[in-house]
Amino acid sequence: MINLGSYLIISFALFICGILVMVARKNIIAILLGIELILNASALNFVAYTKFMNNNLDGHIMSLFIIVTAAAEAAVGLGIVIRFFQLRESIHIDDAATLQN
Amino acid sequence: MSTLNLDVYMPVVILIVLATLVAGGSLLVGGLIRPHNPTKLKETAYECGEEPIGTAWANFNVRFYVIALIFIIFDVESSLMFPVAAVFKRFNEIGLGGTLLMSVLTFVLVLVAGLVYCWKKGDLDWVKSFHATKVNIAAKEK
Amino acid sequence: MFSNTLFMLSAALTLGGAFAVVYSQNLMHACIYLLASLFGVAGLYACIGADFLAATQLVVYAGGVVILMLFAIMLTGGTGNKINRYGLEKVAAMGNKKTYFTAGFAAVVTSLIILKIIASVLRAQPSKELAANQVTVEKLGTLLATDHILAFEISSVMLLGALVGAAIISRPRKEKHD
Amino acid sequence: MNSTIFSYFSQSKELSTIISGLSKSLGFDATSLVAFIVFAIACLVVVGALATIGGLGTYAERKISADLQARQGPNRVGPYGILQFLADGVKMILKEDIIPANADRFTFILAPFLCMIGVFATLAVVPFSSGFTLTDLNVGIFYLVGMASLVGVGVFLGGYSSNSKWSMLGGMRGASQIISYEIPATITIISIVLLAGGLSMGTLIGGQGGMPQEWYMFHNPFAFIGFFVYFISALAETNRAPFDLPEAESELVSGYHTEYSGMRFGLFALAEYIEVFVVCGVATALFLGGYKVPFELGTGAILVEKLGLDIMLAKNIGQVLELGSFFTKTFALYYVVIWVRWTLPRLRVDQLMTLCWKYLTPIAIFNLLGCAVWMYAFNGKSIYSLIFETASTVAGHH
Repeated sequence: MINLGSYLIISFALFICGILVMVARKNIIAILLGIELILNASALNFVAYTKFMNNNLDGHIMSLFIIVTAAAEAAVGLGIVIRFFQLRESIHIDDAATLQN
Repeated sequence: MSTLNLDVYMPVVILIVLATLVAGGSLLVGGLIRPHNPTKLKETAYECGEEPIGTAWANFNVRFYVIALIFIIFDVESSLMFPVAAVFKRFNEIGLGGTLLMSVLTFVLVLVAGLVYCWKKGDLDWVKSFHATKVNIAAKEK
Repeated sequence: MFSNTLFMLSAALTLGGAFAVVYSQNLMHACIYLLASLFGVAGLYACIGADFLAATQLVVYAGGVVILMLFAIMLTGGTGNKINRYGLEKVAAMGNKKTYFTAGFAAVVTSLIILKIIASVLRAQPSKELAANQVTVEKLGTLLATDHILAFEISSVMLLGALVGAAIISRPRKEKHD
Repeated sequence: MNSTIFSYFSQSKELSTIISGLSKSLGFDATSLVAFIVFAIACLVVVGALATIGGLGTYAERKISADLQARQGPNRVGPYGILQFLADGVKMILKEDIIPANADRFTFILAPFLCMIGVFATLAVVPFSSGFTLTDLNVGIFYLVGMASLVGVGVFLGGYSSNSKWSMLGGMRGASQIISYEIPATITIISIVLLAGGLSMGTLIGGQGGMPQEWYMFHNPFAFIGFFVYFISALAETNRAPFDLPEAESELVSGYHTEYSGMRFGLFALAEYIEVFVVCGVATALFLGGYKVPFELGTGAILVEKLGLDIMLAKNIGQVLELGSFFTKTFALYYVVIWVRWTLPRLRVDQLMTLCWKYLTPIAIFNLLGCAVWMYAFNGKSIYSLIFETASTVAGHH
């Protein structure tokens, strides 16, 4: 039951869910939720390969830094969202397209 | 899979299930015997007798976010510090304590710089414009 | 025996939470489902002996990121369905048919690529006995203090940058923007 | 690698015979099954005991407050009113359960469950005694910090879901207070981890001794300050007075659980009282020597040596002594918590944040660095042993 294949499938499903959330939603915070899912999928992959392939702990370090980066990313990303909301009263992603034209 | 001994996590799972059971069970048992006759008035939010106007899910002040932001940075910092702190004693015993102490000092002081920055810029103040109003009042009194 | 139960529970929580995030039309509920999913991932970490990572996942995600997201939702007007002054839907923007179609297309393409990559792993199931779970905290600490000391120190600089940057961005300003 | 209550019991011969007998009759290795049964029983015992302690906590709170204000307190139900908490429980179960019409039902129902799960899951690593720790995880204290942070989410959701302004304000305040005070508490815990060299409760307590001078609280001046930093932060984290702003009766009606009635409110209250016990237990384990009994009585070796008792019996007696030691210290702290509540006035919200970010967090960081420097400079010796060594060398010179 606990083997590399099942872990890969789980992280694959997490990744696809993240992609779906990220593309389908137009709400910036919901998009950030999707990004968290994707980051978790990759961290899970690192840990699974560490356990089932070589059993040193470098993958754990990598996952640790993924978690750190995800937290920093969430902090800055949500800060931008809040600033944007203060300016535009909106967190719709299409409102943030002022650089387009 | 006999090599993976996960029995140590058994109490965690049992306790989580037990918490759900205790909470759910007491609500369920109560549901069988307690009265249930809701009225429209009973189901409004309690606001000291006034009729509630609008929803409570309004915008909140951004200072809550700034606090949460500083919190998450220090939370992450502490979770990185935990394993290093756990090996500090062992490193000290084999004579590497000084090196590790230097790296811990660097790590912490860089983050203290962040705290000092937020302090100087007034992000840690709950009442943001308190100083300004005091100055204004003093100026008006003159 | 119990390992399999723990694994099944965690996997069910992870996948259920992730699917619910996709399915949910309410931002606040989606955030809670994300919490469930991350909780499940912590269980999955615990299953393969990464106990410190599991606890980190709990501390950073359950206590930190999810609370931050809930705060951000409250700071951007909660979940009430309102129209802003530009006439755009403010919060309800949880997608429509067109975006779902695009998302489904993106998901299919990505899943084909990923399946191609992991197919070889899935086909050749290594049946070798797994190494026993080890004490990870001390080893992680040693690695962080020796081999990965640079990453450890630089992560503090990165956190400093995130703190300062996000504080500058989200600091309330007095002047009116129109 | 991890010692659990099961590994303690499997030292006795009876359990191993049961396991081997069961394995023979069932046809597979029954160790896991027996472990599950042992854990389930132990968890039930712990939850039952802690629920009673939580209930008695409400009684103790009223009785002590009555004592401090020269009143009688509850005295009708049972002798000295000690069954008051049962009466309260029955009342809560019988109360009508009202969910506001505008509430978000899903989160409204979920919030007390999150609080309960967060608090109950922390019980898994609370070290009641060296044998009777449900499970001594390698990441014990860190796990506890993580699980306890679920309570913050529960409090926030409780406030959010009610769709009442009082609740929402209380929930926002509660969540920001809980997360803010987590920082000084966690950094203080790191400084103790630094002294002990491990995250598991066994390691943390194993570095201390039974006598007060061997406790980490008196290990060095920084740890001494650290105890007070941790205790204040723990008070704030459990929303206890003088930090009870999220449920300030005079300002916010009753904060995040304004709209909760009956048993749902009872679950919040039960979680809060158990959490107070847990943080007192953690303070005991980290700073006050935990379950250690003076003169190594806890291991039972001295009983075997002097009285010639059976090894397992002596160990059990030692466990009982350790349980007594742990509960005595924890209840002493619990009394202080209640005492503080009826002594100090409530803080203002800006004072609360100032206290956390401008006083406690810098002091906690200073303590952390101080502990690290102390460990390096004096090679991990405590101040008592330093004084003792200096005195003995001075005495040796003369």
